[in-house]
Amino acid sequence: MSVTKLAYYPGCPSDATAIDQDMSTKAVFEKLGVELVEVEDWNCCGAAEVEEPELVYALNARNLAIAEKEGLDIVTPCSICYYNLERSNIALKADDKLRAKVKGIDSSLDYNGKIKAKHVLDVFVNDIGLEELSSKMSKKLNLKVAPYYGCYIGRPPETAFDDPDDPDSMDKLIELMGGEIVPFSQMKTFCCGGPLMMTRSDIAFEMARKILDTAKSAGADCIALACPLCGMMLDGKQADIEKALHVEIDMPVVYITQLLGLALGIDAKELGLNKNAVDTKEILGKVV
Amino acid sequence: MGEEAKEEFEPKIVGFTCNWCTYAAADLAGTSRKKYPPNSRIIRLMCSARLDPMFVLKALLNGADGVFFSGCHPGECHYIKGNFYARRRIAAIRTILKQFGLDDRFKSYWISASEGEKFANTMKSLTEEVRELGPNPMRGKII
Amino acid sequence: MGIAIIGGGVAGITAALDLANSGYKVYLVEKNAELGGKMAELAECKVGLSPRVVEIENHPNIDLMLSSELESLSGSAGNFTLKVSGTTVEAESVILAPGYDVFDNIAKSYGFGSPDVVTSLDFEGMLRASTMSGELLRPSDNKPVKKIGFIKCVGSRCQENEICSTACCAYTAKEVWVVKERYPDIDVSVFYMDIRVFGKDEELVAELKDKYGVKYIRSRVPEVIPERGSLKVKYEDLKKGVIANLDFDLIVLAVGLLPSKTLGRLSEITGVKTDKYGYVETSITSPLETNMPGVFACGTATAPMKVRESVAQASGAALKAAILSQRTEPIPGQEERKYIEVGDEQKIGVFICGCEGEVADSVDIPAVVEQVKQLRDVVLVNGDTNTTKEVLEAIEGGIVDQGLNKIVFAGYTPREYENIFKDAVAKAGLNPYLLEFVNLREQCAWVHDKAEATVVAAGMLRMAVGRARYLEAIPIEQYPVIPKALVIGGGVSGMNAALGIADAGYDICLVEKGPELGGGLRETGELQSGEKASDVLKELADKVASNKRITVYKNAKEENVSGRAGSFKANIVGDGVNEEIEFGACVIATGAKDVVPEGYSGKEVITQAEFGKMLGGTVSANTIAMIQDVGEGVAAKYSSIELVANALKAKEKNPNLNIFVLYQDIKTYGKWEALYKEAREKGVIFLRYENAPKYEGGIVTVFDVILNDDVQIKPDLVVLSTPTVPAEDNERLSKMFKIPLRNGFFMEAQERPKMVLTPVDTVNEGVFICGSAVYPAMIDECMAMSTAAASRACVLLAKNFMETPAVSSVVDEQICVGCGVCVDVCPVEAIELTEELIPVVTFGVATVISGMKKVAKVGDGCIGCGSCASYCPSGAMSLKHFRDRQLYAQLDYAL
Amino acid sequence: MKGAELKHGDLEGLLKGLLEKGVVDCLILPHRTGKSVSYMLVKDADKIESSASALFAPSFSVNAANLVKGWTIKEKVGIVAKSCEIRAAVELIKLKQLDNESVLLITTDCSGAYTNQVYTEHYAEIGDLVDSAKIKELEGKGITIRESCSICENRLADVGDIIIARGAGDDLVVAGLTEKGEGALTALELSLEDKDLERAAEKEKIAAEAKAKLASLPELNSLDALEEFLQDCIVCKNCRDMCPVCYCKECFFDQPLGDPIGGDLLNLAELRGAIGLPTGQLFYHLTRVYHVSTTCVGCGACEDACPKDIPLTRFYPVITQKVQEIFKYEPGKDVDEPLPFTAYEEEELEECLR
Amino acid sequence: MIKTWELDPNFKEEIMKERGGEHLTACFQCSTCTIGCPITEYVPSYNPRKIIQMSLLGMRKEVLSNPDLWVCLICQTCTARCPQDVRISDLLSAIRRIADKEAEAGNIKIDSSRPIFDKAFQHQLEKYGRLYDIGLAKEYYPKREGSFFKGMMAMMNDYKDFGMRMFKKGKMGPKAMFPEKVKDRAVMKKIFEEMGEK
Repeated sequence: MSVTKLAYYPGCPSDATAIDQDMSTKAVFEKLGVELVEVEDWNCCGAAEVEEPELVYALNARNLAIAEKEGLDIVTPCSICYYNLERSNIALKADDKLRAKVKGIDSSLDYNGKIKAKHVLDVFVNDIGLEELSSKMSKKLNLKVAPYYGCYIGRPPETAFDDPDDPDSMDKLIELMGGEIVPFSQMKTFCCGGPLMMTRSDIAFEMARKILDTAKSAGADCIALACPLCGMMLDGKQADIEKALHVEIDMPVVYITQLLGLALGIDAKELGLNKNAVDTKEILGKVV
Repeated sequence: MGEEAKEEFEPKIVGFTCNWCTYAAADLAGTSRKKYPPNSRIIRLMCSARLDPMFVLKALLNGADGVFFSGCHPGECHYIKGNFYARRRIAAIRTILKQFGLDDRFKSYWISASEGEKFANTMKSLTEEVRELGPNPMRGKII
Repeated sequence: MGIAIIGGGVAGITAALDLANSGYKVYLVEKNAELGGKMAELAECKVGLSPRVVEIENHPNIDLMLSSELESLSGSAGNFTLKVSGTTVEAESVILAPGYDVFDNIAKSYGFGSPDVVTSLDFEGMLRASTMSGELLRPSDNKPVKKIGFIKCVGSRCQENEICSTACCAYTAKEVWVVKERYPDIDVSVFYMDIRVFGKDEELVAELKDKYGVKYIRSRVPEVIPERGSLKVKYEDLKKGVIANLDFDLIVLAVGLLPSKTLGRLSEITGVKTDKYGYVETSITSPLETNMPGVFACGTATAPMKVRESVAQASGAALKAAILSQRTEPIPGQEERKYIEVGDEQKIGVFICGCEGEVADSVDIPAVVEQVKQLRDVVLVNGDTNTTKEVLEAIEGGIVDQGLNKIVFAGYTPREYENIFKDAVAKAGLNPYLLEFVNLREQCAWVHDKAEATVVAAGMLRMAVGRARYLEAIPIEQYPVIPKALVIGGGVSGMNAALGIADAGYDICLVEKGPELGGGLRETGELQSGEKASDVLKELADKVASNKRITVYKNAKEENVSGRAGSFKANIVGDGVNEEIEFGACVIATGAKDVVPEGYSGKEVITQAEFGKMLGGTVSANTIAMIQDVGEGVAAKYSSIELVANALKAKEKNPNLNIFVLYQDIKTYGKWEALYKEAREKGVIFLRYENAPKYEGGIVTVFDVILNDDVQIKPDLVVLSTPTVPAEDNERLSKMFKIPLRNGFFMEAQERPKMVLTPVDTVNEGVFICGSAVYPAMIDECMAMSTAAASRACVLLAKNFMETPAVSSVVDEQICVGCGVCVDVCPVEAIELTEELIPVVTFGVATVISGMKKVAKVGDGCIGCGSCASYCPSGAMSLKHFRDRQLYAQLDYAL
Repeated sequence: MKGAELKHGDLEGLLKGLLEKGVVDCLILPHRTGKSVSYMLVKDADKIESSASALFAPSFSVNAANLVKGWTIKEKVGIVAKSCEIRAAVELIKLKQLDNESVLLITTDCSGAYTNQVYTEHYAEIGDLVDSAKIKELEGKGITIRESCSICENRLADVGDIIIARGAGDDLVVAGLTEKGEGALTALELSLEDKDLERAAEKEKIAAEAKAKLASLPELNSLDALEEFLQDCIVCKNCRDMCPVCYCKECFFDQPLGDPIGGDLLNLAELRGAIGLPTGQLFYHLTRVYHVSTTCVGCGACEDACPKDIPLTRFYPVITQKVQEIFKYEPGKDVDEPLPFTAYEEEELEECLR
Repeated sequence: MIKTWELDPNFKEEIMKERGGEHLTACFQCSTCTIGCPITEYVPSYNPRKIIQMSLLGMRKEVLSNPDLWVCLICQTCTARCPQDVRISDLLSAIRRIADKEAEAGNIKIDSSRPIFDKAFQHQLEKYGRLYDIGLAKEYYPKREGSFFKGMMAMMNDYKDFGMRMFKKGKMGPKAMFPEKVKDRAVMKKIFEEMGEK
C-alpha cells in the first residue's frame, strides 16, 4: 500500500452535523492502517459562501502550509473542502505572485506547493486501491445503494477525480462491498440544493427531494454520499422536506465511509451510524 | 371485370427513364434496398429528350398495361433543356391517348437522382393504379 | 520511379487514378486490408466508390500495397526512398492522404453507451442495415424508430477539439435526408449552433426544413437524458424564453473529425510539420504543399473537410506530384486497338455475374441461364462468375476464344461500371458498343424478393438480348489531342490553373475579359492569413508573365467555341486580337462578384472588402456595425471568415473600437473557428438575428434572438458582408460550353445526391471548372480547386488521341428534308442546316429546274441527348446506340 | 389593316397586276376545268381570265400547300387559296419546306367546299359561288359540304399576306395583313385605306355552327372504336400523301427502321404465341396523327384521299385540335410563331402530365 | 429596446478583471450552460447565457441588479460542460462580487438574502476561523428579516424541528452552542483584511 500517513482536514461540520462522517472516516483509515494526522489548528476552507477566490486561496494556503510542514498530503471527507483546498492548491502552485501575496499576509501562509489535496473517496479508490480494500473487507453488504456524488467529485474539470457526468468511484466501492447499485445515474451528480438551503430553501428542498425520490423509486435501501453538506440536505433536512412538501420519503442516507466501515467489519456505533437523522437500522440488518 | 379476375391480374408495365436522374434514382432505390413491385421494365434513355412518343404508342399497342416515362425535374436536365422539349411531346401524346381513354395508362414523372424513395413509391403507386385499370384491351391482340 | 501515395481512402484513390491515368507509376499504400478508408463505411458511398476501387485493382500503373505502412522515408524531392512494410519503394514524390479519425472521447452526458445513442458513423451502419431490412430499427429493442434527434458539434468547437469539423453539418443533413427520404414518417430534429453548409448543401438544408419538415433547433445540446424508455433532450426555446424538451427514441451524435492517429507518426517519418491541431501544416496560398519539398498532403490530412474538397485536393496534389516526376508508363486506352469484323451472323454471349452474392442471393441464376439459352442466336450463357474480375475474364475469353460478337453483361449498374466493361470488351477486340448492360443488382436483385427477382431478371435479360441483336459496331475514330489548354479568367484560380498546366509542360492561352489579371482578389486588402493580397497577386502575375508557355490575352473574350475534349477551337476576340486558337482542354475560372445588398444606404455604409482596404489606412470610427447574411445572392464561403478577420484587424488598430456583428450563422469552418474565438475574446460583440436588421436615421435596429429584444446601435460605419453572385459571363459561357448552371454557378459533372467525386469536371468532357465559378470560395480552396482542374486537364492532355463520342446523332441525308426542327430542339446548337444546290426538284405537280436542298448536319458539339432523333418524323435523324429499332427491340421483349 | 374595295370584276386585273408589276414571278391559283376546279401555275398574265368564279368556287381538289411543298427556289410565287390551304402553307414555311421570302400568300374567303366529286356532280345546283344560305338550302337537297369544312371555324380569310374578303353581292375587300401584303397592294397602285375586317360576329356564328356540327359527329373515344373505324384501312398511305403538312421525303413507315429482323421475329412470336406483321393500321394512324398534331389545319384532304371512304376528318382534325389547344397554338396563323415542339416555357403543361 | 450607446461598453472588461471573469468573451452563446443548469427548472428566468450576452453588451445595471444572479448553486455543471471554457460558475461569482460592491456603495439594490448570508458566514470565519452556526444564524436572520424579533421568529421556524433532531442525534450538543475557534485568530483577521471584500 502506497499511502500510510495523511494529513486530515475534517472541515467545520466534523464535530457537529457531520460528526458521523468524521467518526467513520477516522475509523476506516485506522482499520486500513493509514495514519491520519489532523491538520493542526485548521481553519475553514471558505465553503461556498466565500466568493472571493483570493480569500479562499489565502484561507486554504494556511491549511496546506500546515500539512506541508508535516510533509503530508492533505485528505478531507468533505467535497466542498476538497474543492477549495485543491483549487487553492492549483492556483498557488501555478502563480508565484499569488503565492508571494498570500505569504505577505502572514508567514504561516507560506505554502510551497509540495503537497496534494485529496478527497477520501479518491484515496480509497485510486490510492489505496480496490484490490487492497477488498482484501480487508470482512462483511458483505446486501444493500441496494443509490450512490450520490454531488457536485465536486466530477466537477469542475481541474479538481475532478471522476467523470463529470457518470462518476463511478463510489459505484465500484459499493459493488466491491457486495452492494447493488440501483438505477440512479441521472441523479448522481445533480446538485442537492445545499448552497441555497439558507437563502432559497424552497428550491433547495425541491432539489433534494428529487434526489431522494429517485433513490426511493429506484428501490434503494440507502443513499451513499461523500459530502457533509449533501448529508445535511438529504439526511438532516429530510424530515423538514417531508413536512414542507407533504411527502413521505424515509430514505436512509449514509456516508460512503460509513458503508466502507461496515464492510471492513467496524462496529456500527464506531461509525456513528446511530447518528444519522434517518434511521439506519434496516441497513445494518443487511450487513452479513 | 370481376373482382376475382382483378386479383389475378399482374400488370405489365414498361418505362423509359433518363440516365441521369430517374435511372440514377432507380439505382439509389436499389442501394437503399427499397422494395417495389416487379411489374415494370425499364428502358434507359440518355435524356428525356430521347422519348419519341412513338415508343409510347408502340408499347401500348403491343399490349403494355402501363407505360411510364420519368426524367429530371424540369429545369434540372443534364442536357440543359432536353426535358422541356420532352414535356411538350409528352403532353401531345397524352392528349392523343386521352381521346381513346388510354391516357391513364401512360404516366409521366419527374424523379431526380436523389429521389430513390420517390422512385420506389412511384413504382408501387403506378403498379396499383395500372392494376386498377385492368388489362390493356390490346393485350393478346395480334397486331 | 514513381509517386508514393500514403492512404487509400477517397483522396488517395483519386490521386492514384489521376496519376496512373496520365502515365505515372503509382505506389498506393494503405494500412488496412481494403481500399476505401472512412468513405467505405458510409451508408451508400461504397457503391459509388467501388468502381474506382475496381479500376485501381486492375490498373497496370498502380502497385497496390494493402495492409502496409510507411516505415521510413529518405532522400529528397525527385529521389525518395521509402520503406513500406519491409519493401523498398523509390519515388520522386510523395502524397500524404492518411484521412481522419473520428472524435471518440464523447462526454458521458450524451448517454453514449446507451444502445440508442449512436455516433453518426454508427448511424451510417444502421442506415446500411436498414437498407437490407427495409426498416430503421432502434438498437435497444428492434422497434422501428419514430423520432430521431441529431446533435451536432459533438467533439468539435469545444475545448477538446477547438476547431470546427466542417463536414458534420453537411453529413448530418445528408443523413437526415436519407432518413426522411426513406421513412417520411420519422420525426427528425437537428440541434445545432451554426449551420455551416454552402451551395447545394445549403439548398438541401432549406429543403429539409421546408419540404421535409425537419426541425432545426439552435441549441448546443449538452446532455441526453434517458427517461421512461425514451431519450429526453433539453433545449432552449429562444422565442418563448424557456427550456423546452423533446423526447426521441434515437439520438445521433454528429461527431467531429480529428487528424488521423497515424499522422503523428507520418510526420515523424517524413519530417512534415503539423500544426497545433495536429493537421499537416499548409498555407492558404499553397494548400497542398508541406514544408518538405516533394511531399504533398491532401484531404483531411490538412484540415477537416468534406469528400468534395478532399477529392479536389487529391487531384491537385496529384498534379503537384506529377510535375516533380517522370512519366514512365503507358496510358491505358492509348494503345492501338483493332476490332474484329462483325459479320451478319449473330453470336450473342450472355454473362450473368453473381456479384459476390449481391445478385446471386436474390436471383436464381441457373434458372435465368436456362431461360436465356432458349433465345435464338444466343450462343453462350455464363452464369458462373461471381466477381468483377471473374466476369471480365470470362467476357474476354468469350470474345477471344469463342468469337462472340455481341455481349450481354448482367450485374452492376451501367452508370458506374459501363466504362470498365467497355474497356475490357475493347481490349478483347470487340467494338465496345456491342456490349449491352443489364442492371441486375441495383434494379432487380436489391429491389425484388427472391421469386420475383428471378422472373424480372429473365425479363430484363430477354430485353437486353433483344436489343443486343440490333447493336451496331460504332466506328471509333481517333483524333489527336492538342496539347494546349485554354484558361478562362485571370483571377487567382485562373492564373494558378494556368501555371499548373504550364508546369506540367503544356501551352496555355489565358484569357481575361478585363484589363488586368487578378480578378476578385484585387479588391482585397489582406488575406485572412495576413498576407497582402497584392503581394500574392503580384507573385502569381509575375510567374504567369515570365512563363513562356502562357500567352495572356487581356480585354479579350473567347467566342465560337467548337470541337470536343482534346480538340477544341475558339476565337479569341478582344483588344486588337481576333485569333483562332486550338486547345485540348479548357479550365473555366470566371470567379464571382459581390453585390451590395439593398436596404442599407448612406456614405457610412461600406462593404467588407472596402473595409478590408480601409484597414490598410486609418479607420476613424468608434462604433462599427457589421451586418452579415443580408441581400440576395449566396454567401461566399469566406464571408464569415473575412468578417472576423477584418474585425480582428480593426480591433488591433483600435482596441477600444466597438464592433457589433449582426449575423445568422457564423460560418468559420475548420481552423477558422480559432479566428472567431479570437474576435470574441478581443471584444467583438455578436448579435444573432432572424429578421434582417434595419438601418434608418443612423441607427441600426436588430432583434437579438438571445435577448429576445430589439437592440439599437449608432454606428459610425456600417460594414456589409456582400452576398456573391455569379460572374456575368457565366451565362454566355454556359451556352457556349454546354455546361448547366445552378443558381448561375457552373455545375459539376456528377450530380449525385450524396457525394461529388469529380468536383472540377463538367458534363462537357475536357472542360473543367474551379474556384468561385463553382461556388464563391476561400483562396485556399480556389488554389486547391484550380490545381485540381489543372490536374484533370493534364490527365486529358497527356493522351495522344481521343476517341469521338459514339453516342451522338447521325443524319441520313437521303431522307432528311431539312425542316430544321432538329436544329431548334438541339439544346447545344450542335446541328445546323446546310444548303446544297440540287439540279432537279420535283414537288407536287410542278417541276422546276435548280433549287436548294436543306440538310441537317450534326456537328462536333453533339452531346447525345437524342432530342433531334425523337422529333424527326421521318427517322432521318437518329441517335447512335439508341436507335429506334434498338429501343423497339427492348420494348418488344419487355411485354 | 389597310385595304381597298373592289368588285368581283376587278380580281382579274388585280392578279394580272401582280405578275405584270413583278410583285410575284408566278402565281398558283385555281382555275376552272369544265365543272371542276383545280390549280394552275401561271407565268403569263394573259392566262389569267375571269378568276372570280374559280377563286371562290366551293370546291376542294387538293390542298394548294401540298403543291408547293418543297418550293425552295428563289422565284417568288403568289398563292391564291382558301384559308386552310394558306394555313398549311404557313406551317410549311415554319418547317422550311417553303421560303417565306419567295411566297406571297393570298387568302380568299370560303363558305365551305364540296368534294370535287359532289361539286362536279351538282355543279348545276351549286354554281360558281355560294354563301351560307345557299349551302343550307342545298343541304336540304342532300348536297352537303365536306365534313371537314362543316366543322371548320376558319372559313373567313384571316391569314396570309393578303386577304380577299367577300362582301354583299359583288363587293370585295382586298387587304394586306402583313407588310409584304400591303407592299404588294401598294405596288398595284391601289389606294389603300384603313379597313376593319375583323368580322367578329360572322366568325362567331361560323364557329358556333362548326362546334355544333363537331359535337354531332360520332366520337372515337376508345381503342376499340378506333379499331372499328379503321378496319377498312389498307394502309395505302394516300391520306399521308395528300396531307399538306406531312412533309417527309420518305415516310418512317416506308422505311424498315422499326421492323424486327432475322430470328427476332420468331423469338417474339415464340414469346407471345403470335405477332402481327408490321405495320398495323393503328400504329400508322396514331403515329401520323401525332406527327401532324400541331400542324394539321383540318383541311380534310386526307379524307378526300381515302380510297376506302374512311371519314378521317373525324380522326385527324378532331384530335389535332385538342393537341393544339393545350399549346394554345393555331396552325398557320402567324409565320413567326414557333412550332409548339420547338419551344417551351419553363413552367407549363403540368395539367397535361401525370 | 436596448440602446447600446446608453450602455457601458467597459462592463465586460470590469468583469474580466475579476478572478474567474477572465473568460467572459469566449462565450459563443451556444446555450449549453443554460440547458444543463439544474436551477432553470425552478427559476425559469435564470439564464446564464443571457446574463453573459447582457454583460458583453454592457448592460451593467440590468445585470448587477438581476436577482437571478443569486440563485446560482455554484454546482459547476455549466463550467464542466462549457465548450469554450467560459467558467460560468466562476464568472457569475465575479459578477456577484461586483454587484455586492455596488450594493454596498448604494448604487443598486439586491433582491436576495444570499449576500447577507454570505457575509454573515464570512464574519464567523473572520472572527473564529471556523464556521459558528449559531453566530451565523444570529447575524443572518435578523438582517434578512429586517429586525431582531422577526429574525428570531424565522430562525425558530427553520430550526425548531431540525435543531431538536440534530440534538437528539448528538450532532448539536451543548458544545455547539459555543464557537469552535482557531487558535491563531489574528491571522484570520489579517487574511480577511488583505483578501476580503473591501
